[in-house]
Amino acid sequence: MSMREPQFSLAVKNPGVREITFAEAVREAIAEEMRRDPRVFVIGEDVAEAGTVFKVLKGMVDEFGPQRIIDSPISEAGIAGIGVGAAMTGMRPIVDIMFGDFITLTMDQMVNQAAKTHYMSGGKLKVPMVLRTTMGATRRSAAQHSQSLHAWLSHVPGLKVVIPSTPYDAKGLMKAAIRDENPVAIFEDKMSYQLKGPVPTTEYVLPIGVADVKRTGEDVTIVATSSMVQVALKAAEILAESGISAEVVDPRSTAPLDKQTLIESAKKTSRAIVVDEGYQSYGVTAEIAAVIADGAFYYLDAPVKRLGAMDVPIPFSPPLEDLTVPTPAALVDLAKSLCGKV
Amino acid sequence: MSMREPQFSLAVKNPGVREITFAEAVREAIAEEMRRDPRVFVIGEDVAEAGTVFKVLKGMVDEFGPQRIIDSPISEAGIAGIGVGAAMTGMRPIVDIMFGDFITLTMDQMVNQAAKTHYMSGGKLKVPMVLRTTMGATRRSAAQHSQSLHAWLSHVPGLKVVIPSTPYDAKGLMKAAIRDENPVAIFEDKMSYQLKGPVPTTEYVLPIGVADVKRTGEDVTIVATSSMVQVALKAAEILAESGISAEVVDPRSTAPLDKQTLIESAKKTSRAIVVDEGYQSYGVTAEIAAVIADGAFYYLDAPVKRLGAMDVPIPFSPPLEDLTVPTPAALVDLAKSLCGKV
Amino acid sequence: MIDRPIGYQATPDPVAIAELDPEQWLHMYEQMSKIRAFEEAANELYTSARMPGLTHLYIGEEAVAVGVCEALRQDDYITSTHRGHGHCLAKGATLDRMFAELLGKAAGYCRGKGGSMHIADQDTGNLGANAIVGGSAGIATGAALSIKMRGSDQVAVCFFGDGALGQGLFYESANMAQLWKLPVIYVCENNQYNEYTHNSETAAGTLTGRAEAFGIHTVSVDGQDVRAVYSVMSELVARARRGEGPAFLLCHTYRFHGHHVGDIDRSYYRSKEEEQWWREGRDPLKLLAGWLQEQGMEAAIFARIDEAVRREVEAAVQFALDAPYPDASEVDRHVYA
Amino acid sequence: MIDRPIGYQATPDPVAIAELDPEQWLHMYEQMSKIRAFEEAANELYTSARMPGLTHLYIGEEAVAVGVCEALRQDDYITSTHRGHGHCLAKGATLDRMFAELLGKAAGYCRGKGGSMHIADQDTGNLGANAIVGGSAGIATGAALSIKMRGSDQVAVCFFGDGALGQGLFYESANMAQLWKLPVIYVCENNQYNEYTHNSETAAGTLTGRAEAFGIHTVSVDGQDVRAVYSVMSELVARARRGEGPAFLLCHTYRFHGHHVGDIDRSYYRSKEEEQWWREGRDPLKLLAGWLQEQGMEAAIFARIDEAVRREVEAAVQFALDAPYPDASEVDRHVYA
Ligand SMILES: Cc1ncc(C[n+]2csc(CCOP(=O)(O)OP(=O)(O)O)c2C)c(N)n1
Ligand SMILES: Cc1ncc(C[n+]2csc(CCOP(=O)(O)OP(=O)(O)O)c2C)c(N)n1
Ligand SMILES: [Mg+2]
Ligand SMILES: [Mg+2]
Repeated sequence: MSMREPQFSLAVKNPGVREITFAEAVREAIAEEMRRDPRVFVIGEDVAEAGTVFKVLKGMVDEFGPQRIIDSPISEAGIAGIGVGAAMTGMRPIVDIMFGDFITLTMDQMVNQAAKTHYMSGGKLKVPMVLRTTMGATRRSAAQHSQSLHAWLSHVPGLKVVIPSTPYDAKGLMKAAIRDENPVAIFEDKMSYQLKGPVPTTEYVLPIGVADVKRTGEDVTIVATSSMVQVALKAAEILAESGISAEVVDPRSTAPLDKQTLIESAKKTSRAIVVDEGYQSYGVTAEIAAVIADGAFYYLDAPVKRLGAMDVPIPFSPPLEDLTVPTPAALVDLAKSLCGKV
Repeated sequence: MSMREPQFSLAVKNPGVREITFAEAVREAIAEEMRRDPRVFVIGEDVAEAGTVFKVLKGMVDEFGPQRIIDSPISEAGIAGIGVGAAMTGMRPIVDIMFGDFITLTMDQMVNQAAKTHYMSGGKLKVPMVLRTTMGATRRSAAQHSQSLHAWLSHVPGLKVVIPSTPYDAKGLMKAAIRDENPVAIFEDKMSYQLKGPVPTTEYVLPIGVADVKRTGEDVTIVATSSMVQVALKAAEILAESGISAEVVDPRSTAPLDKQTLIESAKKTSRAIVVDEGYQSYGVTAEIAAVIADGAFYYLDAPVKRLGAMDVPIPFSPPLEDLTVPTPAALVDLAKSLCGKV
Repeated sequence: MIDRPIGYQATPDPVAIAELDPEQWLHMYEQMSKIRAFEEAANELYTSARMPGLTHLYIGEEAVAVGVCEALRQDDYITSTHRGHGHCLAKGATLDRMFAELLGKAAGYCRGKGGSMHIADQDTGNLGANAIVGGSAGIATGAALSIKMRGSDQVAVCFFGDGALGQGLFYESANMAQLWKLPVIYVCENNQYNEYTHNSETAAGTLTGRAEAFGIHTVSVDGQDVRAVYSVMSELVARARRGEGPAFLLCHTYRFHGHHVGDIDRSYYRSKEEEQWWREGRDPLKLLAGWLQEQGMEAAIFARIDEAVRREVEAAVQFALDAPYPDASEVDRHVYA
Repeated sequence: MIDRPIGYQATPDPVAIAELDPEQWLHMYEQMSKIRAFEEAANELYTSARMPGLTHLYIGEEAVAVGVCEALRQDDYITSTHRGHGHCLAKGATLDRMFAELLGKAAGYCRGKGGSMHIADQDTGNLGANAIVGGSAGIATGAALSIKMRGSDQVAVCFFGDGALGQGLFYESANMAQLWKLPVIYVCENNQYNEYTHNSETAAGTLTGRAEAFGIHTVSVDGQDVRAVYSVMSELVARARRGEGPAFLLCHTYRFHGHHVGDIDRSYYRSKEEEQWWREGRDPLKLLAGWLQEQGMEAAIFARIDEAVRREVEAAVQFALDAPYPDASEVDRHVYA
């Protein structure tokens, strides 16, 4: 970049803050924790020289070596199990599951082993592991490489589930997950990896279980997760033009869920929409909508509405795939009708 | 039984109806379908001579032989996959997964294969298979043998999920599941196997996706699934003593969900409670509560309440385990407070 | 050091080969040529940004699909993989509907809903490509169980890569196949790589040992030599039809291109020299053409076949490009049958 | 026909055995006797309806747990199974806290929250019993990876039944253990049955082949002979500590009782004669006692041990019966650390 060009980046406006991508934020978090704590390691398919298929960990093997960035066979159940065992015996594994669709293969290890070990042992054993995986559609990857299955793990007591939406959250929550004494699953949206955002140069860790109000508003609360936060923010801008002031709340983790913040926001605005990229039925929107509809019942002027992915296997064909995910336009329509402005 | 003893069974009152157990109803359904259709077979662990660990299929191998009641190795993923392949090529497999907790091992085959094949093939291939498994706690079987994980499969488009509560429903819905052209998961409550109820001697099939009002009432709707139907009926009796008239609605399948019947009932009573034995958070109660809270919003006098299993790994210790499941007493308390009668 | 194919199979039984007339070898050449041209066109569609998503090219491995599928009947089943175009074409699919599928068009085999990684074609016995590595081991085994229960003499073939041996499902399925003597043939396409990792880093012991453990009949073959693949496979199919149970066929092969169309800089995981060694010395099309010429066939015939195939492919691409997308109303059709 | 143990291991290396003084053999006898008495008491608690749920008795298989665990240090890890009381005791757990766990009491190893199928005891390196058949293959392998990463010379032992070889997870784990030369020893307790089905109906090929496929060092041993188990295991442990990688130890054994305490009528899956053959001819306690007597030890000593053990067990049962249940407030503690 030429020296004469104006520098709009936050790094200049706020010293100690730069703009980096979501992917870089994740990499920084893991690298920092690996430097800090020799017990942390990564295991997964093509994580080392290839740096994962999304290149998120690119270069890390150069610093940490193949003993700590471990390329595994194509054995999702096996590496999840190895993660559980390593975590029980003093290590802090990060198990990398390339596509969130493949957590199907790890469910026994995550649900019957990782999640329950602490409880079943009466509090003696611990499983401080991170399951790092992805979510999100519209990459034209079809039905087995596009799902957002975080609702399943959120259903399981003993697991924490983190779904960051910005580089800042991704870094702070990844660090928290690695330091957590419990098994934590992190779902990263594949389409967000190139999203840029301000991230401090100094160390920080975010608490898991605290929602973040991404935009304040008065007329309607939009609870949005992961990439849906950007969708909600775009919708909020459009709604503003119609005189509707939307508040966008990002739970940041589905388990634990910061019910209080969600309910308070809904009480304030008296209307709520929940948007999430998992299948709508029996998904994350159901829990959050149920929580708000209960907790804010006497304040609500309209039913809590939900916008999840369409309940269909995700189609390959681009025009069809695009119909299955929540969009700013759909959100705007829903919000307008909810606010009686159609 | 002595000839002089009065015979209260329905079999006598209604010719063509006898009282049989839930387990017998399931066995009858499978046996009848196997007689009717040579494509139907059962595969699972200890299903043949042992007749499953719950003895539900006891004796069937004598009639159908070990070629159609197939004892498998301890390979849940493998038999699920074999089920998918057999179903795609002209057979109608019933894959028997002993404990619902073990569906963790079949998730890839059920979710990425069985559920998606029809859609991904543009409607050409079909997977008419049944996944038969169990649910329910309080058998002192601890955290890995007591879960009710039906919410997961209900979340997946392409799958149907059936959760019968009575011998009558168990038989009629099992027959429907076997005849269905889609993959259908049936969760049978382990504690219900000895439950007796009237079942016609003549052939019948129940439609999947139609709720059943198990008791009519005016003041509060209790939506209850599987064994929770009995809990709800007991609660309803107790509530009647306090002058509260409870309607008990059993969805009978979570996917498809008969939203209309649930919403209509809630509109009528203006209050609703959803009770299910899965973990409460992100479970079946969330979806049903969200559906009712939305659909009956303008009719509700109080928030929709949920009663699921406590969000903890299921403890072995009997006094602790008993605390984790919804009980008639807890339901009565909740209903009373909802109706303003505490 | 340059890798050489291990487990090279001596020239197949000359008697069996003699029985095939030259036309049949030429047909196999044509099939391989068709796959090659299809994949080159797919690559071109990707690089010219006319294809959505990514796709995994089969170039270099053509002799496996063709050798295997030529030994099958149309009503035999196959299950396929993310690298599945070759299997699909070899089993009898047509170019136009395949391209249409790759482009997400309604005329595609799956109405555009499956895409490259999920092409299925019931009419030719293709139970579908699978984007879950190793995900079809159970399905193929289940198809074989179905065959046996129905008393048919079909066979089921499960194609999968060397990387799929990392998945536990294979072992569960293989055990049952052998226990119940099912007519399933597991065809392992050992192209040495799991994405960007050589299988020496991901596979301990031997690949054949993983089937032998269950007592399964196991054969290794040079997967670049379509004659060898066809010949061995014919025996395994006959064996399965006779009720003698499952088999495991390990085919040593190589993908000439990247893991997928976007995998251009491969130097961090394998050398240009290695690729060149295979492309030049072990190209399945060249090997077959060379042998047929040694048998006295004129050289020009291969160029003629290639040319005809190229024209077919061009027309098929055009068909697919011109074809309409599925209607929006398709989006929630076929969720349930 | 009555089954006989296959893969019988010749009497173990006399040199190694000579190094153990008689006290050590007596200690192993005592450990086996303790397991036997524990299980008999557990059965009695069940039949007298004083134990909640079901439990799986280890009677008949004592030589495996004791022979294996005697070759381990306290800081070595084990993972255990649904049939885990023997492993737990052999690794050093105490009777009273185990009975307390079986009864769901707060004094139990897991505060009553785990129960028979989930006993874990961090202090003796027991990472827990597992009610998912084969569910701990990954955990034990992960513990071995942790050992290697931490540069420790511990070893991890994975106990599992012959039925667990039906689970794909074993193969995924074994492959990685061998690839990375991890100090894990897979101990397969082949008691021939998967619940109510003989493994001839569930296992194709050979059991040892399933580890050999990955190049894993594999040994078979007579699991009724604690001297053989101990001797072979000692070598495998030394090998693992030296960094020579994983091993697979196949122990041929037999459960004298039902699959669980409620499995009384077994005639539909195995004969009384078969059971009797094992109980009479291959009882691990009798075999060791007999051999020690041949070596000149007086017979009375075994009765004295059995009697002392019985008293200990009685006291432990009483302790457990008297112990309080966990407080209701425990129910949602320990969900998260
Ligand atoms: C269960 C699963 N894990 C990981 C992947 C990602 N992935 C796609 S192809 C591939 C490599 C497969 O290697 P191999 O089986 O040898 O087939 P090849 O690509 O060499 O033909 C991987 C890891 C996947 N699709 N499914
Ligand atoms: C994944 C799974 N499937 C099935 C079961 C039910 N089950 C409990 S024990 C058992 C048999 C286990 O056989 P084996 O591994 O040989 O151990 P053994 O009981 O003979 O000691 C089965 C099928 C289970 N607990 N877990
Ligand atoms: Mg490969
Ligand atoms: Mg056994």
